[in-house]
Amino acid sequence: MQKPEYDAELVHALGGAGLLTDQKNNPDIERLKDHYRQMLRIRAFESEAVRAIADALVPGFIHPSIGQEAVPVGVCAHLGRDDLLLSTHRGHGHTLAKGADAEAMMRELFGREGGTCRGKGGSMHIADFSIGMLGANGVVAANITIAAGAAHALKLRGKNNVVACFFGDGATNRGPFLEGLNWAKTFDLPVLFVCEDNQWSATTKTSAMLAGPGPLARAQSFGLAGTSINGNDILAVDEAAKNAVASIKNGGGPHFLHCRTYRHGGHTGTDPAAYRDAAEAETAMRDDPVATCAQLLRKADISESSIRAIEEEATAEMRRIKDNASHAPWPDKRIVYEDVQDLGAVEAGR
Amino acid sequence: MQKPEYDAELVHALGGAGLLTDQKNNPDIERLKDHYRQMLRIRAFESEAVRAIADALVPGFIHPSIGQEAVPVGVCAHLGRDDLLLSTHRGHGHTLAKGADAEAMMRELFGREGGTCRGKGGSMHIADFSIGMLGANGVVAANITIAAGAAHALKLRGKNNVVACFFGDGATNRGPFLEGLNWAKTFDLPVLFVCEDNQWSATTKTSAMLAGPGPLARAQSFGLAGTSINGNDILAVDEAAKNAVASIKNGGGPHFLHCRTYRHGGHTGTDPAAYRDAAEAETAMRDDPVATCAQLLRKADISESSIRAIEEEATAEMRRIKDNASHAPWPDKRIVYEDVQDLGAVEAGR
Amino acid sequence: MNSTCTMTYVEAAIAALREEMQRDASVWALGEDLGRGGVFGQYKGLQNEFGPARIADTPISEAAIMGAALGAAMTGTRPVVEMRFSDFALCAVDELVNQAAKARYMFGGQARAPLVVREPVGMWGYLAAQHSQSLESWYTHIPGLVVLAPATARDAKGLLKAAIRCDDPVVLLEHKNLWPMRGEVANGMDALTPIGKADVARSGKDITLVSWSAMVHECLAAADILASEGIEAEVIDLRSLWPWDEEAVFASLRKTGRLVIVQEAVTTSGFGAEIAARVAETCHSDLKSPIQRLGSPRVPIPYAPLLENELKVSPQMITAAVKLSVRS
Amino acid sequence: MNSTCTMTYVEAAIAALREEMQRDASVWALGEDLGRGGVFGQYKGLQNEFGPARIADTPISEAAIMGAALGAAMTGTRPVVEMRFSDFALCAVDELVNQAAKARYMFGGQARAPLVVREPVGMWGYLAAQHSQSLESWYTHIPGLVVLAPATARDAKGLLKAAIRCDDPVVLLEHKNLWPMRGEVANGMDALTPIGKADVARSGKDITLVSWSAMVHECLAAADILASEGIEAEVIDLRSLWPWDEEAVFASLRKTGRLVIVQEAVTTSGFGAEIAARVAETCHSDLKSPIQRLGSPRVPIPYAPLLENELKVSPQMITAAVKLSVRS
Ligand SMILES: Cc1ncc(C[n+]2csc(CCOP(=O)(O)OP(=O)(O)O)c2C)c(N)n1
Ligand SMILES: Cc1ncc(C[n+]2csc(CCOP(=O)(O)OP(=O)(O)O)c2C)c(N)n1
Ligand SMILES: [Mg+2]
Ligand SMILES: [Mg+2]
Repeated sequence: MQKPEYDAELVHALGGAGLLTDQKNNPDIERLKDHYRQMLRIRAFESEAVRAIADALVPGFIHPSIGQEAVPVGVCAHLGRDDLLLSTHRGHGHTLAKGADAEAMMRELFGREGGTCRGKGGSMHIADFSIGMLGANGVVAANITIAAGAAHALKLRGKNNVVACFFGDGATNRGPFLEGLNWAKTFDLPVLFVCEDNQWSATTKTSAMLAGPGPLARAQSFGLAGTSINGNDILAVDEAAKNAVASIKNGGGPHFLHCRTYRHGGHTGTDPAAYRDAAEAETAMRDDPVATCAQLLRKADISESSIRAIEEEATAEMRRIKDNASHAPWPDKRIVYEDVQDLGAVEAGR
Repeated sequence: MQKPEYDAELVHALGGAGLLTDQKNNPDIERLKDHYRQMLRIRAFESEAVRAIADALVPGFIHPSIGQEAVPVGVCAHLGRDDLLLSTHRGHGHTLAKGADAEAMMRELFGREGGTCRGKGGSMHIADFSIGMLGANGVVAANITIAAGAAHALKLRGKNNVVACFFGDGATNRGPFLEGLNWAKTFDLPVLFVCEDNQWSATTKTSAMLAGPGPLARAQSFGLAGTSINGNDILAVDEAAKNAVASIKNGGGPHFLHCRTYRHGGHTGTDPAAYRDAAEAETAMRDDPVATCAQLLRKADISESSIRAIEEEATAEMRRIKDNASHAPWPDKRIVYEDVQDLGAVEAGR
Repeated sequence: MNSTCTMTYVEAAIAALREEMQRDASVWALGEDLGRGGVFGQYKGLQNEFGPARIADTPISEAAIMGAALGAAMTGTRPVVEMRFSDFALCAVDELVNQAAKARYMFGGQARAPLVVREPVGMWGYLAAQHSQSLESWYTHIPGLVVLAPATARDAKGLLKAAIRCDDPVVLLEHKNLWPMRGEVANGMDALTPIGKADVARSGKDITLVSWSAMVHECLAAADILASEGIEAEVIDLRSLWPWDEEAVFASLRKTGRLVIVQEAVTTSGFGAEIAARVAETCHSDLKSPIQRLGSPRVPIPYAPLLENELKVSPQMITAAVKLSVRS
Repeated sequence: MNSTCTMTYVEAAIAALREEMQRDASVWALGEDLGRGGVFGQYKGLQNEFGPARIADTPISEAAIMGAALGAAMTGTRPVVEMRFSDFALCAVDELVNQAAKARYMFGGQARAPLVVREPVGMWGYLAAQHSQSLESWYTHIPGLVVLAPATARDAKGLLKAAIRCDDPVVLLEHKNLWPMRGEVANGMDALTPIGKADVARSGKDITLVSWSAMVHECLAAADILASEGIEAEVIDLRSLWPWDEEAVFASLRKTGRLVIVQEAVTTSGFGAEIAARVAETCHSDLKSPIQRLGSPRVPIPYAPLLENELKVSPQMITAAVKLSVRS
């Protein structure tokens, strides 16, 4: 089972009026700089988090998304505060791109007071409901039906918002993928399904376990419109997400974006990915979304120093945040009994 | 969402060398008579079972397959005793066509001694392992992954048999449908998936709940080869099953048959199906597999009396069986504690 | 507002959903075939009244039904999930147990999941092993879930209403044998049955029978027989299994000193075990004789009536257990 | 054949599977990432040795993993199913509980489902609510399932071997904290741990501590402390939860008259409740003081170490419970 090669025409399949090409030739510089900044913030956040593992600051697992930053940044550029987002175990990028407070996130990873989830969730359950980020998820594909339901509620409540639901290529082998997509289409719900295809399912190559032409074909067989794009090309993602969100908001029903990308590191922050073919990794990492974006900035005549400034700012921000978070107090242990349920919760104590 | 109309060409898509047309013009009479006999046996069995409800002989639910008989008969004509079969709640037809003892089945429906499952299963769990019929199932779509596993074992054990797995159109909305088909294709297993599309999911029209082009497109998106046929045409089923089983046995991997048919009665034996559009039902029932087969026999110059003789024989057989079963003894109630498990079973008594 | 009327358990359930849907536009129901009234008629007429968006037919997709309900519950609606048979809820356990039950906690209190999962439970109609189970003890074991099991028409209404208004996920177990049972039901929009409070269905001084759901009626039948023999059994209908009314049980035991727990579910690791354990821990010195539990043996549910019957607790088994207790 | 050697729990588990696969060609294992050795290294080297058909990597399809295992078990093979984390088994409950557990019974004895479901359980590595659960009591409630929970390297090997040879579906709970623990392990192809037999991990006359899985070691630690204070605790490692060795517990109780049950799982409706209930029913007059259960409060498992720690039973909590019992 081979993945189909990237078909540039698909990028335009959604009826985008040549905007991508326009952007490539004549990009909106401020927008591009912003994308670059957001991607670097994600990369810097995760780089600090990975370093923090060695400092024994991260009690649990983290799943870095380094190499995949263009997808959340390009998609979230089209989401407003009242649009919703559901994520996976690999969720820092989505959470940051949706606008969450990075220090609260780092505190959550460190299990400290002031974490987004009071230290109860950690990386795999990071969430910020105040900005519509309804949670990472420790169970592969479980967020898909939940996202459909969130969109169901939006429709029932007469809202004109969308729900973005991110998941991996491996997730398309789980039943809830079928059930959630069929649900969204049957009830004509405003969901943007974003498959981040990084070619890997933990330590197994997804192509060895996924039969048929791939995630997009599956989505299409459930009646969803969709596109397959180079997920490492921030302009391609920006463009495709723009069209998809517009289509959804115009009542076009759920939409599917298949974003081809690559996970630069291992499955978790401590996995050296030694099982991976070195040549595969090397080739794939040449198409780095951050480097590609920097190239676009250069092409648009942005100076090396301006580009470096953006990088340095992101790095400094996240270094400061890591430092702050590492000095944050531990949560009061009595909160362990809070947030269980209203009824029968107190009695649960011992 | 409309169902695509019947595309006669699809019947040949599997590469059958015009056999169907051959059969239509010049059918193997004995084979056709046999099909007719088997279809009528199923219809007579279920008609007696439905009548037995009124006689208070059937304690639980039965789900008749009247109107759908051509599918099991046409498929099972290509299965040997060592080929396996997994069925659904609507499983009498499959069980009879695979060769089970009709009286043991009726006894099972009546909860009597000598039932296929000792009276412990009833209609929804009817099974006869001695002929490779590995069970009906009370949970929609649950048999799909089990069938994939049975085929997995065949492959591991180096057998050249196939597993036939029957399920309804509604079942294609459940996650195990995706997981089971992807599994079968990924591991290249000998499974013939047969979707009996009777247009209904219990009392809901499936088309209202199933997004996209339909079951076959879904199967194809998981990489399976497949065909959509008129499931009320015994020759079409016979032909398609023949080709499918041959392809599987030649190492072609799992195959999908989408059989368009119609459930003549209600969802259960006591459901009058009053919710159904009368015109829809009338039109659909005009394409009755039994009547169509009788027409073919007539065309082949079989006499009315010969045709009637087959009917009468089937009816008489099942009447006798119902009568026998209704006089069969009840099971010894002590068997309730048997067949639980080897360890810890005795202790379960009270 | 203290008026009552007589209706069946199923009518009471319909009335409860209707009233809550009238009262709160964010309440809606979803499940297979609801437009036809549901398998047991427990949604009869409601789709006509509220339309197909609020009484929503769904695909045969239990995982999506439960997952979508959670998503919709976290974002401003109050879904009532119909599982058709409690057994099919086993197709959606990740969604209920890993997701809905834990959402509020995992996200540090940011989420609320006010959904109700309706599960018709129990042996009924001879439907065998996959259509007859009672798995309430599972849900009581899961932090974050509220678990309710009405035994009467009054509580079918009062607990469904309370469940819908609850801000946390509730599993509501409705016994299939009870749908046609009539009873007095309180009128009034706010006639809720309080969650966590047991009902003393019959008072007595000699022994305490603790039960819930359909088995309450077997206990009452047994109590009638026992009364004719001079033994006054107190019958406690727990109604809520989580939170459950320990105090009501303990108080009764202080009076009677004897306890028989009666459930339809498999005895081993059933909820009766939790009750027995709490009583053993807490009321050891009040006990005049050993606690007894009655329930199903650890056997899947067979089809044939006479086999299924073997698994059921009968009033005779209850009276026998009571006499054993009273005599020892 | 009575020789032993020292190895870790994970090495013992690998050895067990290797031996059974050598012995019986119908044994195979399936699960995600097994070719890399499994999340905890419990399949290390086996794919090289037996090939990818018998140590099979699978799609992320828990329902299919379990369902396929059942199909393959009913047709002449003995699958060993890896669930990665016990929590993910909740994606395959229909397949295990409605299908595998009931197949033999529903089909009137025609089917056998000799499969082993391996579920790494418990709090480990601070993985929060969806990667840390212990749901053994659920499985003990389901007719047709055998439930095992080895606490030592010896039983990690002996019970996995016994599970593979068992003709019925077995849920084998391996505690993540135990993988590196060393112990004496019996050599020999047929050195099985008998299913249904408890182990007296330490004998004592003053009180009985009943436990299983990782908590056995907390009980042993508590017993050490207690011994230094003159209290001799008997520690019973159940090993099998279904069938479980009632006789071993009852016999100990007849000697000590006092019982503390220790589990990692949520106390409410945990398996400890079943033990407590059976003891209360059967050994009422042997009890010199009330039974006590120690376990997790009914709270989802939080991420931060200091919060997670709040849920865990410590040797100090055990000694406190013992002293309360001995003094009353
Ligand atoms: C239901 C379930 N099965 C298995 C796992 C273990 N697991 C965590 S991430 C992962 C790989 C997921 O692959 P993919 O969906 O492609 O996402 P990616 O990690 O590549 O972002 C697996 C198998 C899980 N969390 N949930
Ligand atoms: C998981 C599950 N959900 C719901 C049901 C209830 N149910 C039994 S049959 C049926 C309809 C199935 O439709 P289809 O798959 O098309 O099969 P058909 O009945 O038409 O043969 C439903 C919803 C069930 N048995 N299992
Ligand atoms: Mg991936
Ligand atoms: Mg159908």
